[in-house]
Amino acid sequence: MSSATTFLLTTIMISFIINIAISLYGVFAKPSLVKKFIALTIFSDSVNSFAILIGFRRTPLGYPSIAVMPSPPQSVEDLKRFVSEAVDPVPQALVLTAVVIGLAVNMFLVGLIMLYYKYYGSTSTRRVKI
Amino acid sequence: MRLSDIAIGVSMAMLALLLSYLIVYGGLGPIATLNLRPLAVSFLNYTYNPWKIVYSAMSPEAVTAIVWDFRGLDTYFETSVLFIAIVGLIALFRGANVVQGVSSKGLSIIVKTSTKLVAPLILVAGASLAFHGHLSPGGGFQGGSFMTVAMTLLAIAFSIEFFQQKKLTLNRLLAIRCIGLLAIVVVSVYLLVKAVLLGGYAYIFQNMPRINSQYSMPSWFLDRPLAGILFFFNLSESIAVIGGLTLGVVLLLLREEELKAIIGGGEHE
Amino acid sequence: MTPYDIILTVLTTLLALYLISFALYIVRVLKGPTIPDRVLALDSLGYDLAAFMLILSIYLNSPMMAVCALSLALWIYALDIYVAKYLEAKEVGG
Amino acid sequence: MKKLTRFIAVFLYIYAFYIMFTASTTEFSLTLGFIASALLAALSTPFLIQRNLGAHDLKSFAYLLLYYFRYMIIEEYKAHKQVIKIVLSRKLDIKPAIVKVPYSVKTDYGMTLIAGSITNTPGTCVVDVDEKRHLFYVHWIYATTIEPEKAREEISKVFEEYAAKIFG
Amino acid sequence: MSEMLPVIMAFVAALISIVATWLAVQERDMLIATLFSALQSTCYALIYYLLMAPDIVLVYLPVSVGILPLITIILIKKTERYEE
Amino acid sequence: MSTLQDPLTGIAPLYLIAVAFLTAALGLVIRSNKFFKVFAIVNTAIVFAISAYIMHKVVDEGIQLYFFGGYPAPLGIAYEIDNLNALLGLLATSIMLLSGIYSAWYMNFPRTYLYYTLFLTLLAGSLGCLYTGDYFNFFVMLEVLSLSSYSLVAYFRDSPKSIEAAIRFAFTGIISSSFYLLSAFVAYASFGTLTMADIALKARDLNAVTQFSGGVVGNVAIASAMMIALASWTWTFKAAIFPNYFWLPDAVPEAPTPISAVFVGVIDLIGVYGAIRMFYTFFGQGSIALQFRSYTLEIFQILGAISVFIGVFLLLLQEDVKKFIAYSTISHLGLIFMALSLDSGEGISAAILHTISNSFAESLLFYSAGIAIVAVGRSINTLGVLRKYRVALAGIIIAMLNLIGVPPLLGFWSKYLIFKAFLDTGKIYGVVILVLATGISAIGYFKMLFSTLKPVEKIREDPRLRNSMLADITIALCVVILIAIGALYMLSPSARKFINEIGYNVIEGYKAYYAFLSSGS
Amino acid sequence: MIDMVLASAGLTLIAIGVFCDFVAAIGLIRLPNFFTRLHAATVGAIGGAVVPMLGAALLAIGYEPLGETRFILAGVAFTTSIVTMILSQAGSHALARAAYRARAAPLQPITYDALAEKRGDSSE
Repeated sequence: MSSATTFLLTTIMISFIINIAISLYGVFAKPSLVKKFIALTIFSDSVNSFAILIGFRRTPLGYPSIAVMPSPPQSVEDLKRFVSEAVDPVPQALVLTAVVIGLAVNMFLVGLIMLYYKYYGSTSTRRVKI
Repeated sequence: MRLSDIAIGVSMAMLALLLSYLIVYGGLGPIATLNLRPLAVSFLNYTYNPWKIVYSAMSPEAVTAIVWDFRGLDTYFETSVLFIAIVGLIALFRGANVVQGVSSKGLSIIVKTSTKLVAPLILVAGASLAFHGHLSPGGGFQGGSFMTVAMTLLAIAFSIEFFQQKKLTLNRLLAIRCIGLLAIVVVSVYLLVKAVLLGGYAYIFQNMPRINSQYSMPSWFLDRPLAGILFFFNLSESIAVIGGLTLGVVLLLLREEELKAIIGGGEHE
Repeated sequence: MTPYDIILTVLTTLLALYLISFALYIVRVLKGPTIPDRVLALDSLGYDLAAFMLILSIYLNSPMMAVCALSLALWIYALDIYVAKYLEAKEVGG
Repeated sequence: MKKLTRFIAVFLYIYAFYIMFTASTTEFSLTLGFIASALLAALSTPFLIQRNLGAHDLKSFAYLLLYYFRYMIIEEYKAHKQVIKIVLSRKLDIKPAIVKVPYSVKTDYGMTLIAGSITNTPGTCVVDVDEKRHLFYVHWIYATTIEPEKAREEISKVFEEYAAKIFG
Repeated sequence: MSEMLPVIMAFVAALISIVATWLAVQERDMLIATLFSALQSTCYALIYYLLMAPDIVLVYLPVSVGILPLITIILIKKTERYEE
Repeated sequence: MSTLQDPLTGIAPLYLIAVAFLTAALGLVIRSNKFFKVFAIVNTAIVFAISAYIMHKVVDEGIQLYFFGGYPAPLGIAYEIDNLNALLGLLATSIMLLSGIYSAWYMNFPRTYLYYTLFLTLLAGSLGCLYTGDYFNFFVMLEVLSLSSYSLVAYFRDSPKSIEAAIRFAFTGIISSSFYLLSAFVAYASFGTLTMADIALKARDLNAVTQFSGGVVGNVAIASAMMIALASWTWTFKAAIFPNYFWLPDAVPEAPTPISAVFVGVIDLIGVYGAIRMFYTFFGQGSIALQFRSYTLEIFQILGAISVFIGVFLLLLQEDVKKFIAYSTISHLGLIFMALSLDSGEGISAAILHTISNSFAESLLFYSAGIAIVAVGRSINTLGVLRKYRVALAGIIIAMLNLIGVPPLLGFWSKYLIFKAFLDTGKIYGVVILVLATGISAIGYFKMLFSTLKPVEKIREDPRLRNSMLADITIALCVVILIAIGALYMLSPSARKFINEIGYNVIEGYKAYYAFLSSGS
Repeated sequence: MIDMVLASAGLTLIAIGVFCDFVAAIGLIRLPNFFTRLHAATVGAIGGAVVPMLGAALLAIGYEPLGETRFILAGVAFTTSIVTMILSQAGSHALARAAYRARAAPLQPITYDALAEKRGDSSE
């Protein structure tokens, strides 16, 4: 059972890597800036997914719980139980930061591509050397 | 298919293979084991820990505690990245303004009415996410982006003039953004300033009492934990995000005529 | 076997059954000859996924995660009207 | 005074949603929700309600609840049955048409309620609205008639009765 | 079983996301590519949900299913829909 | 943690961001451009003073730490400032201060508050990158830095070229910083920590256990190799080394001139700094990834050499002044990379000294050429206009002499150090490349110098040309600093000792760098 | 006892939802054009989403092992179902109207089109 779970999770992680490769291919090989932009968003999403999977775990009881206490702990035992069940919160916090940063960068990029189209009348980069 | 495309494809496949190698041979550590990384255990232990308050954030939500307290500096700068993006967009479209009455009608009346009915509900749901950021999943950015849904839905269903009519001009949105951000700054240095004025010692981003410093933010409000700066950060962040993201979306939604009017001027060298 | 175990077993079956309809929706998303078709299929997928998430949060024993469902339902609607606006109007902002 | 009643109506609408959404009765949540709902209500009242509210609105709210249950149980059941039958039958037995369906309510909310009910019952979907001539253009998967009045009889009669009672 | 089912679901979602990514990159109509990327984002959101990261779902859904398709659609409307 | 930490150590980037927020807010109220000029200069000067204070403290008391929120390091984020950080931080702030003064002359347009907002965030980003002691925080600061620089490249949005340059810069920049992010995830997954000092400790001692983050988790050898591979992409991108050099000659010419100076002076520095940190502090001598690291350093040698030749040969072909300076920067950065990948303390010291000399000299070139660009245009043949502006002419001459390496200027000493480092490690080809590059680039520099002799008839009508006092002040300051550092290095044994010890500290002093991990209570 | 009643009612509603979903998916595949598929999608949105959401709310109230926080789930499920009811109709209407106006989807097969006379007239 547990080895099957590990296998599946490893496959999921490799699927993220395949997505990274595909989307990077889209960024580099496709001429259209809009397509590059779409591929770029997929790329950063895949990079982030990577981290979430790192934070996943198994617990003695089966499936882990979220890193939130339902109510403030009353005793040290409550805390211990929480620690033994919750998933790793650090990658989630990192990804939260990374997602927001990605959104910011992408918004700015869209403004740039709009102006690019205004000047060159096309979003293709084959026309202009890039 | 061009030759360069094939070359790129091959190199990407190699990248994928390399990264897979990294995973399969344990470069990322064991996947889904029973034991967490020791650092994560420390975080989970200290997120709400009345018995070891000098290391604790006093928030039952570990992710928000890490985002805004343990690693508050990251998030402070992350907010500023969003701010820079918005300022960059304003700089790109500087001088542009929403002009009223240029053939705008929005979507059909049914969509308008439905959106109108739901928008306040989404706003209050976002506010609830921001309020309970330290108690349940959610937080400042989540709440703010939830509220931005309402704004973008209104902008799409009515038209961007809608904001103009409701006196939400671009400058005011930027002002909302800046108010939220300055509130974040004030909260982050509040205890430091207080300590300097009182002649004591405190850290930047300090929340609960620390080893060298006795100052602290309130940790309890009425009948629930408040987690000190976390609550105030969440609140100001949601205000900042709603202002900033709405501003960005409205700037990108500007009409062709409005864009044409501003570019091609003479501001260079 | 307690009643709760029975509930859990039934839930497991129902959750597994959900996957079939998701697969069919995705076929339509990938195949759909026109854009509204794809959006429609994505739409149904999204709403059902929202319901699915709610049920899943019972199954995974963590009710606090349920908020995500509301978020998903809202954004799927948003996607709808973005595409509608794209098809219908001359400008997305107009 | 009129403004106050409107404000209170909107406030209750938002605050009720907030309480349902959080489903917590802690003072913390209720206090903050109160403040937020009051703020939002103050901002959105002029936008949400244009007309005056009177005493009959409480009654209409009761009607809304009644309508909700009736609609969810009877109308949806009937419509679902029909469409499920069509989909699962071996030969697709459809007769799609876009028909005119007139309506007579005056307010936007009433109109939206009718249109929403029509769209939300499988088998019929509002494609377009003509506000001047008070017409819905409804796509009907199994059109038994193309006469506007008859179609109204079959599609939207029940909804309209309630909409008239709820939103005047 | 209680442990496997969510993981299997995440696995299926990951496979679908690969297909969606590939189609999004290959598609010539940008609007459809945007829809495919929305599908991929939805799959990712489900994966995050199954991996017990509700905070990320709450931030990822608005960003990747909500705001990014919006700005992509604005961009397509302002520029051109079909790739050369 | 017996002594209280000085809040001034941690406040600089935070303060700059807060000022940037304030600038944007005030921009809605105040219309006067003058106010923002003064505001930005004053705040940059304050930060300059803070960084000088930090430098002073570091020299006096050793490594400075600041724990944000009062959390000890692996739990929270710490700023760790040693000689290297402090020196580079001082360098960055001084160049930014010069650019700020120069901008007050140069940016004579409406709505400059947007420009100054981005200017301040740019400085905040670079200072944060330099001071931070956290692997992930570095990524965030990198994004602050990059996004401000994309925005500033596109600031003159009325010229199509600047938009195009910004797009190319942004796409490659986003990908490179995403790779860095991936390496940060790998670091967390495998080392179980994000604090740089912690990684450095565990990379050398697999059995080390620290208070909050325990021991290592994954296969550290593979993980370190992966981190090096992924992050090297970022360093080469930021430092404009061979495969990723093209953004510099693209973006720099399109940015406003004061920002071009910052690009060659500060942003490149981040790449150099990151590479030094990665190869000597995390995975230095005695660490787990030794073999892969030495391969990478060899590759860096080759990449550096290629960059040197690309720089010097393309430099000869340029007609555009700004592109000329950009390619000259690439050649010098190639030299710096060759020096720092020598795996010796002398190499690092040489690289640092050459970075300082290069940053000031290239910035000085931009400041001086900026006047000519405003007056006539960007062609290299119209530099003769500078005969009217004596200070700028002097600036150009000094900068060129420095870049060629004429004694007793700083450039000579830094090149001499590089020369010595090559000789000591027995890499004769490095010496050959150094001499060849100096010779070839000298041709280009002299070509530029001769063009200043040609008189120019047509001069644009520009209000800025009437009063170029602020620009002159900037150039004069820069010249004085350049000469002063050179003289200081030549005359003062303690300065020489300081520079020589930086390399030694970086290689050997990692112990001091992570000593605090065990001292936490 | 009341818990069990609620839970079984909830389970029933969820089962109905699963069935409706299945039908909707088959309908989306089988039906000939976009406008007819709209109706199948409505089955998916109301029968397949709103009903199981209500079911989840009931089930959560009746399902004790979830602990105190189960009321949060019930509240969120209920509010989500209401919001979905308001939004799904607006969404399908907007899509239908846009598809019709932009002629983005074929109208055939159709027996009668009352909108044809209005087509192209965008005076509204």
